[in-house]
Amino acid sequence: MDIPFTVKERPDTGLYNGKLGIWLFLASEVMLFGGLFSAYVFLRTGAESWPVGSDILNVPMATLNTMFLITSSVTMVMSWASLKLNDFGKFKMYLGFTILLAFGFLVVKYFEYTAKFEHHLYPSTNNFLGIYFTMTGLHVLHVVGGIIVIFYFLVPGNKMWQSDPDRFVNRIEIVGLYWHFVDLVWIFLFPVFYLL
Amino acid sequence: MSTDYHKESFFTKYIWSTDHKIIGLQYGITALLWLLFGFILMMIMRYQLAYPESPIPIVGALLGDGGLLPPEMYNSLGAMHGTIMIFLGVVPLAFGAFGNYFLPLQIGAIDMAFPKLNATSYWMYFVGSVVMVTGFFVPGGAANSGWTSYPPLSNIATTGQTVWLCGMVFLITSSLLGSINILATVIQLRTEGMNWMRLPIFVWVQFITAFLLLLAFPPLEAASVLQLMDRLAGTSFFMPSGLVVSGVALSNAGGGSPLLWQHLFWFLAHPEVYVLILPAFGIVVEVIANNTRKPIWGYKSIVYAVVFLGFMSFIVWAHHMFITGMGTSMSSFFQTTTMIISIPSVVILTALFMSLWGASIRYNTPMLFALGFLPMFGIGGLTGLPLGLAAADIYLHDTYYVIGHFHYVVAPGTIFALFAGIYYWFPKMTGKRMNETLGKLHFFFSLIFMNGVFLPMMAQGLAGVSRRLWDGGEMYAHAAGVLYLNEVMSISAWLLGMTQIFFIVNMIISLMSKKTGESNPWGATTLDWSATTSPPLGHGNFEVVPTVYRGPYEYSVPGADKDFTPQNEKV
Amino acid sequence: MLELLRYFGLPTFSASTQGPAIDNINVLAHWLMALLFVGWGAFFIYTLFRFRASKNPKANYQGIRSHFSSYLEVVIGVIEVVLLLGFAIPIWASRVNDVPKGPDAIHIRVVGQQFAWNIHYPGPDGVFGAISVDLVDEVENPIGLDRSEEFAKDDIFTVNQLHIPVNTPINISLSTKDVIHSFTLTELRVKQDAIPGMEIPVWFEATMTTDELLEEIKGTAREGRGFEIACAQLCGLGHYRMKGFMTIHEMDGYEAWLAEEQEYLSEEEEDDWEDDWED
Amino acid sequence: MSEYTPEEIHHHVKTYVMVFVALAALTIITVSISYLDLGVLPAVTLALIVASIKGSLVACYFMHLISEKVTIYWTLLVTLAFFLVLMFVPLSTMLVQAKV
Ligand code: HEA
Ligand code: HEA
Ligand code: CUA
Ligand SMILES: [Cu+2]
Repeated sequence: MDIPFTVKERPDTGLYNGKLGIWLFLASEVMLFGGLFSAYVFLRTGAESWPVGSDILNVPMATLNTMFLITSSVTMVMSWASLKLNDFGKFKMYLGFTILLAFGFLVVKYFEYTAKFEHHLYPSTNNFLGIYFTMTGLHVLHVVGGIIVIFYFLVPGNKMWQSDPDRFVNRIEIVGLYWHFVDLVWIFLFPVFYLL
Repeated sequence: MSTDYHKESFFTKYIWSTDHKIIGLQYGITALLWLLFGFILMMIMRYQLAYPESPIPIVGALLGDGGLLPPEMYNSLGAMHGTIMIFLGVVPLAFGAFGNYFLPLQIGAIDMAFPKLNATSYWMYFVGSVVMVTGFFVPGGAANSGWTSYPPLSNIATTGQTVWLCGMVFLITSSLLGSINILATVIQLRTEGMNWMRLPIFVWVQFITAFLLLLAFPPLEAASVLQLMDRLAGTSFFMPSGLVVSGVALSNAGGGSPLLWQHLFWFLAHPEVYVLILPAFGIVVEVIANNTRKPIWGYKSIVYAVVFLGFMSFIVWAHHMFITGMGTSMSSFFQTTTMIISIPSVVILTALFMSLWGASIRYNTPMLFALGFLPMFGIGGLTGLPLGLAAADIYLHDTYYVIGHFHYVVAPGTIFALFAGIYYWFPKMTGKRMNETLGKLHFFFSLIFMNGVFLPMMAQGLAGVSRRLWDGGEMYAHAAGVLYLNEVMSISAWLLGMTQIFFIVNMIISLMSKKTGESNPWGATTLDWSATTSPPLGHGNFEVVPTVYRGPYEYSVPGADKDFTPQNEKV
Repeated sequence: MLELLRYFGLPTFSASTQGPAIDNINVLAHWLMALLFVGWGAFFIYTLFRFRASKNPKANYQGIRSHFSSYLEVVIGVIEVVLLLGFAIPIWASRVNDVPKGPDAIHIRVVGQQFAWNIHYPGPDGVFGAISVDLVDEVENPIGLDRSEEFAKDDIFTVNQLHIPVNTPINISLSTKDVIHSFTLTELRVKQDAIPGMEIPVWFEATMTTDELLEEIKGTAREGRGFEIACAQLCGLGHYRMKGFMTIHEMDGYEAWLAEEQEYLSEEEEDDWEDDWED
Repeated sequence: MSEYTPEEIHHHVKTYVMVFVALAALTIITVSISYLDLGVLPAVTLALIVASIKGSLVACYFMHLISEKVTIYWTLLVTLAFFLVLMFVPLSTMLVQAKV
């Protein structure tokens, strides 16, 4: 006996299990970052003074990074659409781009972090930097997690396309949802830290 | 076994098992052991409280120092008792074990929606729990800032606190995975005919509990990360500037707020207390419906009350923070929500009392524990009311009254319900019955001694004795009149401990006894009993996946030939 | 009910003006609890007895038809509203808003630390002197008072000794040097957390002097032990022994005490000035 | 898996490209706004509005929220409610905190 609705939707909810699962997971992620954003607002409102992000952080770099993530979100959704159109080659290409862009993001982030450390700006310097490093750091961990999963489906996991294509498409959709969420978080992190 | 189509090795069958029943048992056994451990910690503490100047017998040798329990060790034991009981004991037992094992059976599912995730979540819990207690072996001992870990105390505490935080991160992750699984299972895997208003209450409460865990735990994860940063990276999220600890000015950047932690912590921890009680309600409802041989009175009102309770539990948290200097408007808000949230509990209890009217009550062990739950939870819940009124809380906050309040809900409350569940479902899990005589002894002595421990706490609280006092209040003049109660409570606690021997012996001899061969010994209507054998088949649960035709508690239906009509019986 | 609560441990005296109100709301809440518990308890035991299987072998599918329970729930709700609006919220509003600021109120700073209560009086000029963390010295100057500053010269501080006059509004600014403590005057029904980084007002008016208290408790278990300041919040290994003493005088006694302290201060200053440089 | 015909997918792809352009444009807009000296309140409001628009675009089109099932909507609605509580209730508690 197999667990029902792993591939096909359950008629009354219109969902397959994995999709519901990932949305529930994302709901908890909303609350996780919600807790951190709440901490940010709390600290900032309570602070006597709060630095202007753009004085300390590198806005052009972050803008570049925003572009990277936005683009990677498009390539991600395109790779899913390619699968839907039965174009496995395009799928691999788009997924490859996604990973590349994600690495691009990490590289930029690496330079940003090290530049801060070189100027002796550490998490312990002030609460602005503290919460900046914590939240972007946690976001970076999400990016790394995403890269690992995407890589899995790009290389070792893609055999499922042959054995169980419907399920494979579902999985790509799920990874996509996660990846878009990571992008979405960044869309808020970017103005909150760099621009305000 | 009809559905066991592939051979499994010992490892995949019992260790890395993806069968929800095995995982449920893993959760259950681990959690029971932790409960016992947490209780032992408390028995040691109770010795210190009763006889502050004397060395601890038996385990004293482990403590060094002539067997005396130093204050920092006392604080460690207290923090760990709270943490272990809640996060390693009751939640894994109530949600992990009972939820995993019986929820899929009750909705006619062949497993959880994500079996591998399920196994992962158990192992996360296991690792987290081991990490948690390794705290005892690091320099300075385990976390000693209370289970609430209020900074700045926890920020400047010894390494044990870091270990505690790491353990928490594992436990939180485990709970998140578990709750995703339960939610997806209930939404997706209900069998044909099992619509929402036919779900057993037990499933409903697990469902709402899962929602609470899913949405309330992440903020604590965030807070734990922030506190880890404070401790390891030198940030000061929870510390203002200008602190002087033992004469040394701290050099942190400052600008943080200790209240931030309290908000994030209680944002979890208040819903968490409903995580402790809701599964207990569910078990009690199942047992009472079964042993009154009549439908639960007000099924719908219970369901709505549970949903409402779950929703409200997110907006009452700051009633733990009245004394932090809250302004009038916010304190009024939180008092009001707290009063509102007490109503659904009253509704649930009322429905259960009303269910007894016209019943044909069978007094077996599970029923006794379930009935014992009602007044005990009643006392616990009622003592929550003065705490929820900020003005009364001025006096009662952080006294033993609070300790008494919540132990009445968690110990003779939830723990009794869990015992009821164990006695009730033991035949399902093993195909054997537990001994009734031992069970009844277990119940009556537990009832007496539980009250012996927790009732005097109310008196101490009214006298104003603070909690977390190493000497049990000897220092303070206002405690003088109620100091003798410490000994009463401690002796009750040890006798309560002895009483558990009835339970453990009962477990052992019942496990060794012969199978009874009955599949539905209690004459129950829900799918877990009526659609599958006891113990249930291996992977796959059912010979034929059942179809549901009616609500969960159709007992003594007029005109039916027997006094119960299972959900899956086609008339 | 008040007698019952007192029998179970609540102090029989409540030595401040707001004490009786707080006791009162406790009493009312416990009335509600007792009614519910006894009412449902009686119903519970009666049903358990009447509907036991041996007596009532066949259960009734319908069960109770009456809806009195819904009315009961409404009544509980109404009582809770009354408790909130009539008692809890007004008491709280008074606690937060009525902080006495006038000239007849006595203003004191209390600074918690592991594991003691530092009490700081402004002295005759009525103004607190400047404080600086850098000056903190656990033995000589636990609150870090800057004696060189103009207003600080006449300030008095004590450790664990709070002296106040009876029947006078007291306004305490509560803060802490290290971790969270909770300033608790059990007999006065006063409790307030001291939160690092914040200064929180606590006010009350005592209605009983220490002498009266000592008289009152003759023959009880606490005989001979006057008012104390307890700490209610876990603050480390010495939490259990973080205890201060509070003496409530008649007004003239209080003034005499202040004058005496003032005297010590001037003596100290005189013979301190030179020796201090040597060691 | 959701049932989409190839035509629909092609249509989707067009949408994705449009959304991408919009996101890129909005990014540039929000960065440019930040170089104007607007004062704290308008700056914060504008930046958050732009971010919310971008976020909604991602959620609605890339994550297909625009045509999702009710179960998901309910889940997210509840989450959103508690998210708002988490964001604003601690803050307002702090703002009315009793201070000397
Ligand atoms: C399972 C756990 C659980 C449950 C269910 C509750 C339920 C409630 N709790 Fe409790 N609470 C805790 C666990 C729990 N609590 C813990 C662990 C703490 C301390 C944490 C710490 O500081 O370490 C705490 C602390 C706590 C405080 C903070 C006190 C302080 O620190 O100063 C407050 C204040 O409002 C409070 C209120 C309430 C209220 C109003 C309810 C209500 O939901 C209760 C509603 C129930 C009823 C009103 C009962 C209905 C009864 C009847 C219908 C009649 C019954 C009669 C018979 C049976 C005869 N609780
Ligand atoms: C779920 C939560 C839970 C439970 C069940 C308990 C149960 C008990 N607690 Fe605990 N307690 C807390 C949660 C809990 N506690 C918390 C959160 C605190 C606050 C900590 C802090 O200050 O930070 C606290 C604090 C606390 C204190 C105050 C300490 C202080 O302030 O200094 C005391 C004092 O007596 C106490 C006593 C007890 C006792 C006697 C029990 C007994 O009821 C225990 C009974 C236990 C059992 C009956 C379990 C038996 C299980 C078995 C026998 C298993 C058998 C095993 C197998 C078959 C394998 N507890
Ligand atoms: Cu200070 Cu406890
Ligand atoms: Cu609570």
